[in-house]
Amino acid sequence: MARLAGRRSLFAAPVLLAVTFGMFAIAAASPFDPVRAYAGTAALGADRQTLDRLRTNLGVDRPFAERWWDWLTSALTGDLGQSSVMRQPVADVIGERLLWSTLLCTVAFAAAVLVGTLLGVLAARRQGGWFDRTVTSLAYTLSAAPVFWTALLAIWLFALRLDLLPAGGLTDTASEHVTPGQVASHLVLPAGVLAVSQLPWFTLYVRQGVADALAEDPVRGARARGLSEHTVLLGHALRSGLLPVLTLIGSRLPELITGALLVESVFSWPGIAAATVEAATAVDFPLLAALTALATVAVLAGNLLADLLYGLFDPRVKLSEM
Amino acid sequence: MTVLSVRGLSVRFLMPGGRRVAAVTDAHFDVAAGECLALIGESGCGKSVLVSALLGLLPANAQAAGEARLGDLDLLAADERTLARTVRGRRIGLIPQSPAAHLTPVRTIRSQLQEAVAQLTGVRGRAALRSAAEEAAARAAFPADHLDRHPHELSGGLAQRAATALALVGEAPLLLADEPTTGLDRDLVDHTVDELRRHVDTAGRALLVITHDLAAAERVADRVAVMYAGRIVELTDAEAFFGTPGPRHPYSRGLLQALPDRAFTPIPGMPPELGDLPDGCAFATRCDRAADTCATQPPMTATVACHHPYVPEDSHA
Amino acid sequence: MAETAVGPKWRSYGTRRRSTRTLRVRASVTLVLVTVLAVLLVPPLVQLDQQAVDLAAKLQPPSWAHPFGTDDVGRDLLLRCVYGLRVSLLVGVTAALTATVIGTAVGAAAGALGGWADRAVMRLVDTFSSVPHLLLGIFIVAMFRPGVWPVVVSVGLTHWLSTARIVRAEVLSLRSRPYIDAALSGGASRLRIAVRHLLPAVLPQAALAAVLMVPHAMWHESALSFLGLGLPSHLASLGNLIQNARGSLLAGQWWPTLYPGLFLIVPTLAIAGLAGAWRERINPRRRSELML
Amino acid sequence: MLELRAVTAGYDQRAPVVRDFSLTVEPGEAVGLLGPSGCGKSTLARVAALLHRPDSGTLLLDGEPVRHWRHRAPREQRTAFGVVFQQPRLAADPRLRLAHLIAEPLHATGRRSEVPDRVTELAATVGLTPDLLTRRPHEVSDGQLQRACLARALVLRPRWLICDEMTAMLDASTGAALVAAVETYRSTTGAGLLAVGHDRTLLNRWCGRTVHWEALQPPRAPEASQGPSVR
Amino acid sequence: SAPGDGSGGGGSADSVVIGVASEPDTLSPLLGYGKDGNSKIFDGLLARDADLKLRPALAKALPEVGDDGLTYTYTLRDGVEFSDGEPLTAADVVFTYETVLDERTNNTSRSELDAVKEVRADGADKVVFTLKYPYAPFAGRTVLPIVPEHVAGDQDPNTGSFNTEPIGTGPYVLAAWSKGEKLTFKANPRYWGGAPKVKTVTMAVVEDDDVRATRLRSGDLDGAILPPNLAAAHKNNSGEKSRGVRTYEARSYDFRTVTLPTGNEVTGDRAIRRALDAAVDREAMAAKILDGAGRPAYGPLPVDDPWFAKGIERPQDLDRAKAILDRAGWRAAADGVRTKNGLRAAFTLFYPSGDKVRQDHALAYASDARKAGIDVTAESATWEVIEPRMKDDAVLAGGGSTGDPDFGLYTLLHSSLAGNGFNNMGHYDNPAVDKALDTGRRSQDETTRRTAYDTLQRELVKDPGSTFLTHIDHVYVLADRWQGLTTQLEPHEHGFASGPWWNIEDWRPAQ
Ligand SMILES: Nc1ncnc2c1ncn2[C@@H]1O[C@H](COP(=O)(O)OP(=O)(O)OP(=O)(O)O)[C@@H](O)[C@H]1O
Ligand SMILES: Nc1ncnc2c1ncn2[C@@H]1O[C@H](COP(=O)(O)OP(=O)(O)OP(=O)(O)O)[C@@H](O)[C@H]1O
Ligand SMILES: [Mg+2]
Ligand SMILES: [Mg+2]
Repeated sequence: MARLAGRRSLFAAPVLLAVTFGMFAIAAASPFDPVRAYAGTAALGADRQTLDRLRTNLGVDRPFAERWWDWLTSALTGDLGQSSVMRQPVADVIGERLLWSTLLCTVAFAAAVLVGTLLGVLAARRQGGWFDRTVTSLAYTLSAAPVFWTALLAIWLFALRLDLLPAGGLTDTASEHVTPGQVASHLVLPAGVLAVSQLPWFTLYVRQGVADALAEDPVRGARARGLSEHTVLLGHALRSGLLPVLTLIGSRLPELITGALLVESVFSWPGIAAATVEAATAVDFPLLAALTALATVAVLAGNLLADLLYGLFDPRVKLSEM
Repeated sequence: MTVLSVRGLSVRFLMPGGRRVAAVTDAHFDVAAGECLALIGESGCGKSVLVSALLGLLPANAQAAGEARLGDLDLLAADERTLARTVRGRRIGLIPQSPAAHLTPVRTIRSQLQEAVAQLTGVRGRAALRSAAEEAAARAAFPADHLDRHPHELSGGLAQRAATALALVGEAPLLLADEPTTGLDRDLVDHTVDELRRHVDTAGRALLVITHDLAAAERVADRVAVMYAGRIVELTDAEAFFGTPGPRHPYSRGLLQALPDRAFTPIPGMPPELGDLPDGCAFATRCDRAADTCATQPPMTATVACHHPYVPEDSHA
Repeated sequence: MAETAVGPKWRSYGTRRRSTRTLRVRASVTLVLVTVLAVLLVPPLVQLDQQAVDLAAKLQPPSWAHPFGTDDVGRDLLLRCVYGLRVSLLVGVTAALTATVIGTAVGAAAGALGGWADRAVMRLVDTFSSVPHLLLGIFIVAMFRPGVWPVVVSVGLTHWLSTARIVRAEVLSLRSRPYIDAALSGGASRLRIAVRHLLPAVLPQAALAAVLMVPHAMWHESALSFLGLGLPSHLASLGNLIQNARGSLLAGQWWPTLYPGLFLIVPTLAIAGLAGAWRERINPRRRSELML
Repeated sequence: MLELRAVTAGYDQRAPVVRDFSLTVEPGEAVGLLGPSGCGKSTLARVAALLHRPDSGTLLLDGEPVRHWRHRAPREQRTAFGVVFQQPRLAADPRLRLAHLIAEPLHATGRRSEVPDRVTELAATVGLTPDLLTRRPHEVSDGQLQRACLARALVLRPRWLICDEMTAMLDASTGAALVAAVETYRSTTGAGLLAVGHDRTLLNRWCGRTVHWEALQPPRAPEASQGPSVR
Repeated sequence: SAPGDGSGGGGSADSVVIGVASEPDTLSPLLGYGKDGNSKIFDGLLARDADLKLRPALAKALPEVGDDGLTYTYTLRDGVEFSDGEPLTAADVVFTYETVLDERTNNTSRSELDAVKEVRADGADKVVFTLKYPYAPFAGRTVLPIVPEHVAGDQDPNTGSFNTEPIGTGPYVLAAWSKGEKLTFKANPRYWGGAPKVKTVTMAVVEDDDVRATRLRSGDLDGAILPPNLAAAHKNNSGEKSRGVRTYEARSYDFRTVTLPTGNEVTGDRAIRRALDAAVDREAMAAKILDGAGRPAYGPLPVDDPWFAKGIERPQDLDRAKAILDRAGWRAAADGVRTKNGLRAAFTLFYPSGDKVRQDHALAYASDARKAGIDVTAESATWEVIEPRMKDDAVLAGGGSTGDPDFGLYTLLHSSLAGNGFNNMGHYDNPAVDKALDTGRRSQDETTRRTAYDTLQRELVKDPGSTFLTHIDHVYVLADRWQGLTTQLEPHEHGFASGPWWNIEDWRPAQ
């Protein structure tokens, strides 16, 4: 286990290099214009000289490989560079926002995994029953629902109709201090929406895994032993059908980040994901590189976790072979 | 006192295209408290299906008919809830055939044992569970140092012992053992069989054991039931069956003759297709005593269902 | 053989489920057929301009003239839904199939080969999945002119990763089963083991991924379109229609949202229904329980 | 000739299951291997069939040392062995009908044309009725499945047969029938047989030579004891 | 906590929460923040009142103009302090302007100060601007916010912390900025104009229109800018929160137009241009696309503008359009699209993707054009795609600047700026218009300028280089807790500095 983790960490370095380099390359090849992005709406009234001057000042006409190398060398010394869209050092951008994104994603993901699993198990219990059919239809529907839609509906329902939860922001808009209580109540909707957007995958995979396992001999054995339905479902069927779910834990992370991208902007959540799209379309290399590096680390860690969990939950998968 | 009383139990499997497989047909037998009934018969004759039917574990394309009384409960009519909550494990224990396939592959034997102990007995607390599980393992001669293994890391015999241990946990009044001795060497077979016998003897429990190991059957059984093509064709005392005068049904005789320590010759012919059984005696095509009367179904007399059973005098013929 | 004179009373286990299942499968098949027919036949048969703006007929509720009502520049919603479904299905189904085929192939290959090849492939997968899909999508699409194929490519090329991982995990667990030993001993090559023994076992997982991917790809398309990178935002695609209708919903007009939403969800459910039925068919136990 | 020389094998380098084991099977010879449960017989059988790489020791196949195992073993070597596994439930792909299960090795080795004949012939040999051939593993009894597995092992006409507790789950008559089938096969083809089991009577009756596990392997150190704790 | 109580929704008059669509990139005027005034944290030398008239702010009075309009002299107000307590001096003003003009400063609107040759302090309280050429509307540029040299002077203006921690002389100070969520402003007790009555102003960043509308309805926000249809819906529904809200429709210079590039054979043809101008139904667009919150645009200047040339209003006239085309030799072909010498009257109209209003304008335009026999294909794209094609393909553009006609019109129409960045996108080239623009820019005389811009507008009707479609009203919804709120005539950019809160420091609670 430790060996696998160690080997993976070694692998992380080349992957990070490849990903950031790739990011620089793709961004450079994309038609996005960093100068236009920097100038924002003002660019639409700007004349050629101004744009040219900005181009020189921002140093965006240098070859991307060179800029990547510069970024890399200074990043290794701890200087992540200056974000041009945010007009701030990248380290500050990340420092200010990372916590909130992490909070949002963690809560949402945990909720998605737990609730998704629970629903999946309950649905699998009586395949074809009304509960199963409701849950699966709902799951497919939700998987078809764009995140911004669910977000809007959630605001409409919980903030407007029921007046239960605040509609956005990290704290009450008029409040000046960040208190845990406020953050908690403001977290419910965005995290809920993000969770709901991830839920269908977990629910449906768990349902499928559990339903298949329920038909197999081991469950028959467990039933024959007189174990309670509860234990049979959770301790045997779910445990046997857990592999895809564990995989999802690792491989849904990118989707989660993509979802966070949208949720954060809809709910004015001051997180880092919303900055990602901006960084991308603005070809803000330093910020983009730092964000992708972050995402890469998250994804690598997630996948490593998933792989480790395989070994833990399915002894037939040999960690030494991965 | 009868623990289990089976009357007219039949099981059919519905197959695509309207075909039916008559896995068990019209089985009648009782198992009394403190008694061990051995069920033997050719492979594929319906023994395991019979056991599954008793536990309500048949697949969805099966149909069952008849009656199987466990005390005042009709096992065939009982709903899944009753079976799951009060019958399985608690009133009827099962040692399944192919035990390795019936263990949850992703969990260690210890955790499965402890779980069973926790659910079926009053034992609570980590340490108590642990020792109870180890004790249960020991009863089935499952080595303690293998408790932390997963099913796929066990040899066939070890898996068999694990399954036996699991089935003994619930101290159920009726134990159904489907081939409890496969994969075990002679010493272990004896150990297991003795353990089962002790289990029966202690509290007036009953045992229905299915086995191909006739030596083991001889050692443990009070009575023997022989099944052929889904029907019980002979039901008699073990002593009479294994000793003198010996079995009366021609099939039973053939079976005994096939033992390696006897003639070691198989009964000629193919086993019948359960989807397409003849109207009369299913064994007739393979029977050297068959006659025209065999085209009708022989009724079950006191111990045997055959138109031309061996009578005791014949036994030395 | 003769049943006993007094016919025994059979207690059956799962027949009721079977009949409702038939009903569901039929409904799914019908819906999928209707969808396909509508998508193929309506545009050539109904020679109406789905782009025709009629400001005077803005946001009219459903009526005989416009069964689904009109949108906020007075275009007929029924017509636009059908056109939208056409585009979205093309995008959704092709992208989902691309993603699933790549994912399954890569995952099965990695898992079946194991060792060095597996590690290399999985690190590649890690690398790919490190970049948020939307970003990768944005860049891929941005390199081409707006249109259907860039979207398909971008969605297809970014969404095979989780399928690959799921399939590989399953394969890793399957490949030490005794029946693989038996196949080896029967002379099967790696490829044959992968294709004949491992792949069938992971197909349900792959199918589920594919079904989930269809609507996901459809909305991914609209997210890209929204950023100006997918289809032109006035072109009818279900994603665009729903996207455009948001404001109207808050202003109290439900029809521009409801109908495209139904057009998105109903085919998805139908496809899911078919996939579910197929899954039951390839699962040996379910199959015999349902007497298929 | 199939020769195991000082084979050490297991699942953990530190605690091998089979240690320093040597055994020779001549072509046409039937060797019974008798040993207590859990001692490592099945492991050894898998080593002999090239399905499990031993930690040390050599396996000589017709005098040639075997270098590769599992996937890497050349197909001719792998298919020289017909293996009947101890647990038929686990050794059968749950998705294949029995007919296909039996024919699978023919398909895998590209001998498709022989399929119908071989399957019918073998089904009769092992006593499988035609309707069973259309069923999938979970629709037949364990014994019926084991018969199909024997048919599968025979289908490529292997030079070596390895039967791991083949008759353990068969009734006496069926067991005797299968043993007879194997013996017929052996006598017509001159194949060698390694039959693993713990039924002394059966092995003595079946095999020309019966060897005891303890006799072939030095006694174990106490801490590595694999036997039951209760004897 | 329920959103109703903690937030501004409860209705105390000394705090307000406003939802805006975007967040400023920077709060440093050196990079362009608040360049048109109303920046709240800062003041310029001058400011604009409700009618957009210039009035003194940090300067004591309007500037003295000398040397034929080449020097502007401002005298600073006494006793003005920055919010950190330091006094304002002429050096701060000079520093501000010099930094903005510095080539190395990444200020995008530097060209607006193109006319400035030199800025110098004349004593502690006088600042003198010397211009390169007479520039009549120059005073309007000096609403540029002034930053303190003692704070910003030591920093790199592009990256320094002043960008996020600004200090100014304005009525408010920045209390907190949670990026992506909100900015909180507190009343500046040192404000030279007297401490504002509204003590806390929160600008909540809510990108999405629909979300903003919902949050406004839920009482989370006191005010917000909304698209007209959502504002209308809000008005109908506002009863549910049992509190008064008012809707403000601010007239604006914000026009939507279709550029008709000279380089394109079809759109370059004056007959086509005039036919299109006659064929479009501006009334319908204003009524339906803008839900009434806007008016037809007959030229770049809105009808409400004092500089608007009276009498150029013209209704849709399809017959005239057809007649013009017929006369010019564009003949209707079988598919209904006219051709001339084998050239189809067809062109592509780009609109920036994601902009619903422009999309609808583009579709309606295409639809109207089609009726006159001109085939316009609407296509969406990002600005990156549009930019290189602006000289050949039509673009649904928008724009409009307040203050002086020169600000918006010169860059929009002058032929010398054709294709220069986003200036004069369609390469419009009309000597009469150029001449009018130059006159308007140079002359100090009010009547001369008025005549020049009048001529220009009529010239644009004769040779429409682009089809002006609508001027958009900016619609705001705001809780009704203050009295006497007004809106200015607004420029193209809006939301943060414009809106009923343009003079929030002057708000007084309603009784
Ligand atoms: N699901 C099923 N569908 C159809 N037929 C089945 C099914 N399960 C079992 N059968 C058939 O029912 C018959 C009885 O099977 P069962 O497993 O009871 O045999 P058995 O007596 O236990 O044999 P063995 O000694 O080999 O275990 C067999 O012929 C088998 O083919
Ligand atoms: N995959 C595995 N991983 C780890 N240990 C294993 C594995 N398979 C078997 N073992 C262990 O190796 C030992 C020998 O197993 P093997 O199956 O060879 O025994 P066997 O002689 O065939 O016994 P039996 O007669 O009970 O089948 C046992 O202790 C078993 O627990
Ligand atoms: Mg059986
Ligand atoms: Mg074994």
